Amino acid sequence: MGLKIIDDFPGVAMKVPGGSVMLGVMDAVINWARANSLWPLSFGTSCCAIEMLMATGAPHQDMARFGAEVARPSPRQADLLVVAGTIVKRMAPTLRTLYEQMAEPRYVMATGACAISGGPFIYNNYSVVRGADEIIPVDVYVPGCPPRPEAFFYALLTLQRMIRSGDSLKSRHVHKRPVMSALPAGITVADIQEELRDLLERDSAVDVEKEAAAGPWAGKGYC
Amino acid sequence: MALFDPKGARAETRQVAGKSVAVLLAPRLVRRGFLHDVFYGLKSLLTGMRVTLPYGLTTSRIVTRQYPENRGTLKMYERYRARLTFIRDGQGRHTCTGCRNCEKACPNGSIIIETAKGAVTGKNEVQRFIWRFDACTFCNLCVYTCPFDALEMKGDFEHAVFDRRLLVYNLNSYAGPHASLWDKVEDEEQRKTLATKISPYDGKVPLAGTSMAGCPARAHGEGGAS
Amino acid sequence: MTVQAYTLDDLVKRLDPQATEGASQQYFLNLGPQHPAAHGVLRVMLFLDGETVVRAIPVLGYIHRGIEKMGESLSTRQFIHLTDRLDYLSALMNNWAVARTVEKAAGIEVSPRAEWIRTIMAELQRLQSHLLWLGVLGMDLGAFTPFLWGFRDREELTYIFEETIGARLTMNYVLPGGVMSDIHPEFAARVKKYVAYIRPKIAEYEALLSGNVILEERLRNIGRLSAEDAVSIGATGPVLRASGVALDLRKASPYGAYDKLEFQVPVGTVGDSWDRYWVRFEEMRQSIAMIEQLLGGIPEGPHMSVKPAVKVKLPEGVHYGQLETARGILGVFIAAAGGSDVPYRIHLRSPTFNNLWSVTRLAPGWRIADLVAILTTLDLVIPDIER
Amino acid sequence: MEANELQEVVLAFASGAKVREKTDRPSLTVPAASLPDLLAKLKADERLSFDMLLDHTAVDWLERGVLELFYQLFSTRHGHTLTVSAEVPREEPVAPSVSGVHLIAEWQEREVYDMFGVLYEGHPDLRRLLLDDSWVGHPLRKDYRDDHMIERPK
Repeated sequence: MGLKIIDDFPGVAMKVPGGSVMLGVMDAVINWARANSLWPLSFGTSCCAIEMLMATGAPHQDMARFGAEVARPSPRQADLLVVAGTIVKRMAPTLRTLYEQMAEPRYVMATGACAISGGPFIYNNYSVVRGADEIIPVDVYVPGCPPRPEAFFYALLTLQRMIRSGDSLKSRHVHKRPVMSALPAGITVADIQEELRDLLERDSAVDVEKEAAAGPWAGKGYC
Repeated sequence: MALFDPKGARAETRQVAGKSVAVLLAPRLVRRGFLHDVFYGLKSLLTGMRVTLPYGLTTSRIVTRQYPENRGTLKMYERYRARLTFIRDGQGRHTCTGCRNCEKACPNGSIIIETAKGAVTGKNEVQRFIWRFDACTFCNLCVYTCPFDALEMKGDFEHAVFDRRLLVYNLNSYAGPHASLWDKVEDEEQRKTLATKISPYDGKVPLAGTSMAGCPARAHGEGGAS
Repeated sequence: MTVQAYTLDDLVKRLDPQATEGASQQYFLNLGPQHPAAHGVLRVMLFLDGETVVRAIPVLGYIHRGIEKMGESLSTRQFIHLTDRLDYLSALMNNWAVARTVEKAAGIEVSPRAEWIRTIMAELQRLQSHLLWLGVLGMDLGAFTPFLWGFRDREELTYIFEETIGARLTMNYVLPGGVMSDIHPEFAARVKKYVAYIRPKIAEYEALLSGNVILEERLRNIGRLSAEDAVSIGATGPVLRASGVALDLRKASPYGAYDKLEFQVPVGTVGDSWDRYWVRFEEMRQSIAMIEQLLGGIPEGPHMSVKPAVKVKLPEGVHYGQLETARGILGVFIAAAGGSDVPYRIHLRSPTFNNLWSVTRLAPGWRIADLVAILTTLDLVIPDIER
Repeated sequence: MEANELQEVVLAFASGAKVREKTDRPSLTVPAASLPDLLAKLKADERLSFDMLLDHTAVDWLERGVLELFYQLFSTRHGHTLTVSAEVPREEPVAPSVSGVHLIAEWQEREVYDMFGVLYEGHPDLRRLLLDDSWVGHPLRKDYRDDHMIERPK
């Protein structure tokens, strides 16, 4: 049942059912606009903030080339939350609050080892949260400690790619997370399918039949 | 004339912490009345503009690096540390003996090595060299302590993914002996059985949320919902 | 037991009547924990009368990462990479402080070449740190150009580090016994080129900022820290020197190659924001002068005297070492049980911890905008405070 | 002043003080009760003038059942250093506060209270410094464990 979906992921899972041409065009335009004007929330806690939010804004890297230079201090005006730095237990509720205050559509990028997994602070540590994804859903992970600004730009491009294929007007607030598209060269879906099937089914792929019966759009004739 | 004289710092010698130290005393700003302030303020603003204006007029001072347009020509410094890899010879063989020096040297347990006794060689062979890219801090201690020069840090940086589980790598592309053991096996038929191919995600990967030897399970739902 | 411990709520309850006494317009404001002008996750509780600060109470702990606890299960060589992440703007000097303490405890000799490399790297990093500070100061006071310029020139230094060390920010370069890798063959030439490049830029900053009337108005006489207070709170680095105490460990107890260098210690006269600004600004020039002197003679020799396979065992006892980072004295306290390379307890005395305390003294009486100027001239790095 | 000379001068000052062995700088162990007095005297004395409390921290000697408090003193005038240490029992750790002598001791003592649970008598504002008020336990004690901590696998 789930296999078919994983095979053709992400094309099948999120297709706008009923596919009107008008909506399709509007989807493309809106997603294009969203992807090219990501306003990051200036949320930096430690070392990554220097590289991710300050050095990228500076002349040598210049985030403005990606339409993302408008770093906002207010979550209400931002649509990209760059988790740059370690999140400790005391900061966790604040991060969650900030995320919830952001308007939809909102995207989260975890930069650096600390925000991905706790990084250097995994073992024998009483205070650090092991990864921002324990608190908020994360869209893009950027490994590095800290990642260099170019790595951040690559992540930004990756996120833009995701947004462009992302939300549609009909099924809103459902991000496509094209897990497979990030695979390194030479690796196919089949290589890790066996290993990841359970997790994939749970986290990333959508079972269309099941969703048709129980999902948020159940009974609306989409599936 | 000016409020602030940049060369007005006074040099003198002071006794501090039991030593005489050559110090430079900060110049102070002086105020000379309202009218003077008005004109000086105007002058200082114009000075600032005179400094910044040439930057707007000339394009020869552009310093911005044009990533991603320059992707084809962009070269990292050769020592730049961004990804751990095995050093391989021309035939794709590595020199890792599975001595676990790097595993012990790693400050945060990013390296997990599984070894087994080789059927032919009878020596310890690396089965899987698991490297947790998601936790690595690129401190270089693994490369630094490796006695066999089996590891190196590469400078490529384009690794952003949508799924954290894809950041757990197998560094070795085959499970089997290291390069010098390989040469000692003379029988052609035996050589063919020495190694089995594995992919970067082969075998049971220490995924987030699951537990395995050397990688404890992450407790879910502890830091908050979702 | 007679001793009573309080909570934050207790404090607020206790303070409230005092804080609002005589105030015509009473406000309470939380600056942070995520505020663009706080440079990190500092939270300052402000009791205000209109826009004037009556009382400022820093609340810490939003980036407390428990590094000292981790240090009890890591060897000192492994622990050094964690010190990168404290004061990440002077990461290399943090490395050096721990390495030096361990060397002193274990009696390890360091070659002159390694000391030379450490010294020039430390000065390059001090320059880099101050350049970032200058940019951030400009931004906090409402000028965007210094930010662009500071980062432009800082980035060139980053490339120099990248070439030799292989990392941009968190370097893990200095290890007990020397440095991790020898300098790149191009290093000296590149630094020479950079020095020639940065000298006129510093003059440009000066023309743009030091004489500027707005900057002057925002800094002069604001946040005066007397020499007596500065010593009593254990302030170090530019903050202490701006208050008129010329304590600089590079002069007071020279380490590395500093005893061979000639330089002056910039000192302030009254300890206001302006003095702190000027002291840091002048330190950049002094750093450049030192780098030039260092380029004159590179000693030959090995860059590392301890083999990677050797465990650096700490003798039993209590060891203390200190070093002047870009922000002041970093002290390393190691209690060792002996026979192991893992310390029984390791504690770091971070310079900004003490410097931050002065906010409680300096802020009252000034407006919020002045508080921002005070915070930025204190040059705080929050992870360094909370460790 | 030489290290030995300094140690002698200070020893004459402090009643009940002993020289602490195995340190790399002049070092004394004193009864905890005498700390504020001693530090004030060391600060006031012309020859010593230990005016800066560089560092204050504690070590949890689990086997001996004591917390040893360390005070690193520094003189900005003479440039010499001194370590003063005092022991308090682990079970009931109470020490007098020196925040009346050195301003920064207020925060340093709060940190030690936070991390080790040492209660300081006469402290103006004894609160946790780095951890949340609702935190249970004192993490830098050697026997501290919580659910969040994972041991590094061997």
